[in-house]
Order: sequence, then C-alpha cells, then structure tokens
Amino acid sequence: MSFHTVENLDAAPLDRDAMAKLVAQDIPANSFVNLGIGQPTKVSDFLSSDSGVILHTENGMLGMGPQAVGDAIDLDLINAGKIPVTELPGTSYFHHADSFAMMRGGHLDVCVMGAFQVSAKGDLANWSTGGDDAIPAVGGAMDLAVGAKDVYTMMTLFAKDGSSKLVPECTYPLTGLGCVSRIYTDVATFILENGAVYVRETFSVSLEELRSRVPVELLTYP
Amino acid sequence: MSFHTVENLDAAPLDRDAMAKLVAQDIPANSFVNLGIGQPTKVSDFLSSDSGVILHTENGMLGMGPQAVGDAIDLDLINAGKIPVTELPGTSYFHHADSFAMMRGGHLDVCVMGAFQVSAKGDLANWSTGGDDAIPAVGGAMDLAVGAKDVYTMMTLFAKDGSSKLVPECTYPLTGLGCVSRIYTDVATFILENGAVYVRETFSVSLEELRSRVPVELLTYP
Amino acid sequence: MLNIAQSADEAVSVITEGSTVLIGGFGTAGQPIELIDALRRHGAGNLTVVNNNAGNGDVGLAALLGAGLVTRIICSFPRQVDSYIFDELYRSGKIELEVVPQGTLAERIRAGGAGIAGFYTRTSAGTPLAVGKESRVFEGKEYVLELPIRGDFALVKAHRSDGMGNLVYRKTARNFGPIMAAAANASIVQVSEIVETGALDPEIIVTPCIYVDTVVQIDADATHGKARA
Amino acid sequence: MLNIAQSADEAVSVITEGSTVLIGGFGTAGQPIELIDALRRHGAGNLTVVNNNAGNGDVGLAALLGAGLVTRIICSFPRQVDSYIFDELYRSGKIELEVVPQGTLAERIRAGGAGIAGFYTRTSAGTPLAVGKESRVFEGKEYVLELPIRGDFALVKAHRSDGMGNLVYRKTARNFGPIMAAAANASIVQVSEIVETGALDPEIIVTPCIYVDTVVQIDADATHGKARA
Repeated sequence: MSFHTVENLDAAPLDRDAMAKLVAQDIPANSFVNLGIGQPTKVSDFLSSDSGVILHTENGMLGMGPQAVGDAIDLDLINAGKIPVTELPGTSYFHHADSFAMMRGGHLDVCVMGAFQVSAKGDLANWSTGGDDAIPAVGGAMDLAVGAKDVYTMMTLFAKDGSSKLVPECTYPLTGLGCVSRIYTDVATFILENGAVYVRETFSVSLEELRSRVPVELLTYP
Repeated sequence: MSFHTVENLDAAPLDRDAMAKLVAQDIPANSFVNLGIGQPTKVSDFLSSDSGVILHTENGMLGMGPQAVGDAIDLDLINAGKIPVTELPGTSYFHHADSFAMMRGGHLDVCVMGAFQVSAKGDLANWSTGGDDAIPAVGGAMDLAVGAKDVYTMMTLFAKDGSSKLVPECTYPLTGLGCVSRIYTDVATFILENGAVYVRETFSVSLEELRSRVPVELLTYP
Repeated sequence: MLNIAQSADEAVSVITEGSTVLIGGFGTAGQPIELIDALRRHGAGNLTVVNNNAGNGDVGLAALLGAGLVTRIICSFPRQVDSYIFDELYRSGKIELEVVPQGTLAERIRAGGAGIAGFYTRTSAGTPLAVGKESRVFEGKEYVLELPIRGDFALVKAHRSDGMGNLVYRKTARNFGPIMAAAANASIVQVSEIVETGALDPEIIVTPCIYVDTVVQIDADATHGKARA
Repeated sequence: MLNIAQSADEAVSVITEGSTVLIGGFGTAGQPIELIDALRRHGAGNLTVVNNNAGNGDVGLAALLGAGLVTRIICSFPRQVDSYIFDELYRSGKIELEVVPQGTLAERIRAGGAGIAGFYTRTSAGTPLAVGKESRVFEGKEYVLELPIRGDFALVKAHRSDGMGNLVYRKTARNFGPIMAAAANASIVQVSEIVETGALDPEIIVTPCIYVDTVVQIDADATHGKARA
C-alpha cells in the first residue's frame, strides 16, 4: 500500500464513532476480522454489508451478525464481550480450542484492539496497568496480538496527564511483541513498518505539534 | 483381577477363530475398544451384542458396526483396514486429529493388535521386520501402543523356525515400550504385570514344555 | 457406560475434596449453573477450579467461591465489573490465582485430553505471563512451553445427549464444553434434553460418548438461555 | 473470498513447481481423485506430498508419483499390496520418504494450522522413528518433540460446500480434510454439491470457510463412493 501523509489542521479530533468509522473504511474487503471488546466493537456499525468482511468472535463463531435486540436476544448466542449478537447466513460455530487455533494459526486478516500503550516497534500493552493492587486478567488479548496478520489499535493518543501513549518502549506490562501494524487515535493515524513509525494523517494537530509531544521518531510519506 | 493358572493339556492349539473368541470373551463389558487391522479384526465377530463394547476405528469413527455387505457397502464408510463397515445407533464421526487425540489421550480401554515379538517387559514389535530391503510403514500402530489403557496382542507363540516370539528383549524394531498387558497365542495366554510374565492358561502344551521353549521367566498363578 | 442421574445433586455427589474441576461456560452461555449450585450444596472443599472467568455477582461460580470451597482458580479473565466475591477472596489471600491467556487455556485443556505433554505457543512470549516459563526460538520467533491441564471432573452444559452420552451443543454455548469433557477423568453433563440413541445424526455429534460419564436432564425452562429450539 | 472453479483443472492451476501439497483421503474415502488427476495433467513437478499412504495401483496419487512429479512424500503407511509404483521409485532412490506415525502425522498437520510450533507426544518414544528427534521426560515418561507440517496447498474432498466455502463431509471420508484445509496456505476442495449460503446448519459445519480458498463441484456420479444421500 502506498500512502501520502496529510495534515488535517482544520479537522476536529476524531470522536469514538469517527475513529471506528475510519478503521472500518480501512479494513480490506472480504477480510476475516476480530473486533476486540469495548471500543473496537463499534467498528462493526460502520462496516457496509457489501464489504464482504466476516467477523470472528473468539468464544467460537465465524460470521457474527449485529447485536441482537428484542426477541432476537438468545443468551446462547453472545460475542466475546458477552453481548447478545445474531448469526448471518454462512455462520459456523466451534469450540474454544478450535477458535483460538484459528486465531493463533494466523488465519485472521485483521484484529482491532484497544491499547494502553504502543511502542515504536509495535509492542502492545493493553491488558494490565501493572498496579500493585490490580487483579491480572488477560482474556484473549495475547492470542489476538500474536495471531492476526494485522493488528490495528484504537486509543486516544494522549493520556489524561498529557503523556503520549505512543512510546519508545512500553512501560505497562506487554500483551505482545512487535505485533501492531496500525495505530488509530483521535488526533492522528500511524502506520508501523519495519520498526519505523509513519504518520498517515493528522486531525486538528500539526506534524510539528505531534513531533513535539510524541517521544518517538515520526516519519512521513511523501 | 485374580487368575488361576490352568494347563489344558488335552486341548488343541487355538486356531485364529478360537483365539479371537477368547480375546472377545476377555474384553470387559462396555469397554471402548480398537481392533487392529488383520487378525484382531476377527475379534468383533465374537463380541456379543449385549456386551456393550463400543468399537473405535482410528480413521475417524466411534460406534462401528459389522462389515458391510451387498447394498450396505458405502466407500465413504470404511474401517482402518479400508474394509467397508456399517454404523450402529450412537455412532459419531470425527477427523483424524480428533480420532488420534482420543487414542493418545488414553480414552480407549483396550486395543488388540498383532505382534511380531513381545518382550517380558511388554515392549511390542509389530510394524517392521527391520529387513534392509523393507519399506518402513507404521500406520497407527505406535499411537495405539501408547494410547490404550490395555494392549492385548495376538500371535502364534513360535515363529516358523521354532523360536519364541515372547522374548527377553525384542530384536525387531519397537512399536512401543512397556505397553502390552496380555499376549494371546495359539498355545498359551500370558498376563504381563509389573515386569513379570504370568501364564494364565495353556492349550495342548505343558508349563514345562513352555518353559523349555520360551526364553523368559514364566510365573504361574496359584 | 453412561450414568443417567436423576438430579444435579446426584450427578455431582461423586466429587471429592481436593478435586480439580473443569467448569464450562463463557458468561452464562454454556454455564452449567445447576451443576455448580449442586456442587456448592454438596460441599466438597479445597477445590481447584478451571473456568474462563472467576464468577459474576453472587450466583453460580461466584457463590461456589463465596462458600469457601475453592482454594485455587485457573482462568483467563477473573476481573469483571461484578466479580466482587472473587476480588475480595483474592485480595485477602484466600484464593490462589493462575491467569492464563484464553487461547492457551483452551489449548492446554485440549492437550490434557489429547495426550500432549507440552506444546510451544507464541502467545504470551515476551510478556509477564511468560515469566518463569521455558521458552524457545523456532524459525526466529520466541515460543513459550505450555503444559496440559486435566481435571478430575468436568461440569459441562450441552444441549442434547442421546442415551449413550453423545452430545450436541447450541450456538456459542459450545465454548469450553467439548475440550473439558475430553480432559476430565469423569465428565458430568447437564443437558436440556435426553433423546433416544440413534436420534442424533452421527455427522453432527460434537462430543462422542467416550468423553461423557454422567448426564442429567435439567428442564430447559429452568436454564438461563432463551427457550431452545 | 471463495473462488468457485469450473473444473478440477482450473482449480489446481495455481499450484507451482516445488510446492508442498497436503492431499486428503484414507483409502478411497475422502480421496480427491479428480483434483489429483488434474494436478498430474497440470504437470508442476518437484512436489512434496503429504498423504496417509503412497498411492495404490496406477491411479490417483500412484499415477502422480508415476509421472515423476513428486520428489518427497511424508506419510504413515506407504507400503501396501498394490503400492508398486511407489515401491519402485523408493527402491530406485527416486523419491524421498518420511514415515510418521499416523496420529503424529495428523497432530503435526493440526499444529501447522493452529500456530503450534512443536508438541511432545509419547508416540514413537523409544522406537526407531524417534531416532534423531529430541525427546524429553514428563512425569517419568519419555515424549518426543514433533514439529508442525504446513502445506502451500491442500487438495481435499468434502461432501457439500456453501457459497462461502463452509464444508461438511460424509462419514469416514472426513479423515484428514479438516486439518489439511486449516494447515495449507491455499485449500482447494472438490465437493459433490455446492449449496446456497445459509442452507447448511451452522451447528454442523466442520470446516469453517476461513480455511477454504477454492471449491469445485465434481459430479457425484463421477466419484468413487456410493451415491450420496
């Protein structure tokens, strides 16, 4: 793929819906995709029905349809976030070992996950803040990180204290090494290639401002 | 189980059918059983329908019925010996990895296999005569040897040259180590326990004659 | 031979103090809640439980933990918004926790049933969950050695059983059931319906009867899913 | 997205010289004979073939070997009463043979599709087939380290496909199909029938469409089994 870096200085920062929509537009047609729990789930709202994208949920289903409402709710039919969903024509069910074999075996094209931090090398931290008091809980995050051909992450670029979540080295406990290929944030999207970080586009901020606040070398496409 | 050693001096040596019948009688009711290709397949002819024994065939079926004849022949329904068989009520089908997981996981109660040699420690040799010119071919024999809770073997006790096939150490290439628990032969049945070999019964020969021809210490039950 | 129990209480009565119990379910889908409740009433303690989560609210697995019967839990995602019973036990040091990535948990259980003594997975390599585990490089990438999980017992919820114990599941309620049934010395299964042997198409059976020891029919209306087709 | 080929010849036309090709079937059950014949006509050589056997008589896989297109074969049971084509190639040093216990062959293929870099099995420990392989003791017993098998292509025969490539099989013809489809970069599947997407019950699909790249319908009358229900 070839990109061209764009500074959208006049654009507003992306809200959650806009970020989800951008991710949805970027998912190649006919991909097999897993959307992580939380914010990434929203991406499905923006996948057009003619995209051919087929959704996997790691609790054992390929061909997941939209969230179930009303009479369509069936508590035996849920996604990884334990939300009732629907099945589409061509759905299949399988047990947990088969489902994670599908992930770990590299068969999914894309997974989308939230992130606490992503390093310039694509290391991902999204399962634990490492607090002394924290109860560890990882779910399927580590399996998705190593399994999907492409891992897209979604996060705000800056933490509440203003620090960048795109970092030279993750300080939070790692989920996976060198696995992230794209970072979608409210103010910029980044492409990670061969250990380098490229800015694809900005929203509301300039490249100069980004470079002043993100402690990672940011390259641009011509 | 407790046994009592019996010398049946007046009995004829067991032919193949008689040996198969004896094995069938000894298989505990309601066992899950795999019968190896060749001679052990005959055991199924002597399993009574009220024994509750359920047959596994490693090409992916549990609940195998008798050999198919006439119109019942379906080339998609065969056993490990590639012979057309039938399905019984309660049959299930599964792929090869699931089928061998069932074997290797220790879920089968008994498997019955032919043997070239069995050692006093229960080592089994039944896949290769080790000839320089031989093309190696193992099939599922090694998986059965390690997988079933009990491995019964069927063979003539003496080779054409008169040498015993129950040996101190196998000279043929091994199939599995310490796996055999019973040896059914034309002239005697043996129980292997804790590295010792017990004679359970003889047919046509005396214990004394057995001991003179079998180069392994043979114990008896009181 | 299949044991058909008359009640959940009878079905779990064989479970002994100190057992490792694999418990199926992901959320409420496939959760054998009547069996879990019966296990709590049964009262065998010092249990190790393997489940994806560590209980929600104060019912089912959470209540089993709350009754003090579980001393160790192996799971992928203990912390949830309503896992307060587990949280309290954990913080007060009353329960031991082993956190395992979800796919590694599933594969370790599968290995337990399949006679695999260990396997190498990329999952968790280079992360805190690989600390203390052996790792090894294959074709330039680091993999972690993981060991099988087996249970003395499994508690599983399936949709239908036949008279021999062949099982089918329903939608995403299948989740851990098939691999847990295979990895336990004795599998205890609650089903919505027991049908005649031969009534299930051999092509659609998910758990062959060799993996099932006890089945108990629990009225579908009493279960937590929608009425089953 | 599923490619629906119009002929077996079109379906295999993507296979290139030097590929590793996983070929399903056990005996004639599940043997994709029309695809194998098409591969022979296609003529890509220097192939590594993975199959349970090494061909029978002078048809199918035996004919592929006879055409000199296969330089290496991985299988569990090459020697059969009518494997004379393989026997001759082997004895004259024209084909390389790797013999693998049948269950280890299946598990290595499963590992290939499941992202497992290696596993320890009891099978073959202490036997000549473990020579040169790493072994390790777990709980007092010796296990052998086995590595995954992957294919560039798989040739599989299934019963039905839907329009997305979801597959069901028929009886013991299922054998290696599901694991080979999962372990190949591109799976080429011959089916007796292609049905409308949605016509297969989601509960009974054995191979999810993610594992299938190309499907070709081969008239059931032309296949070697009994007429299919």
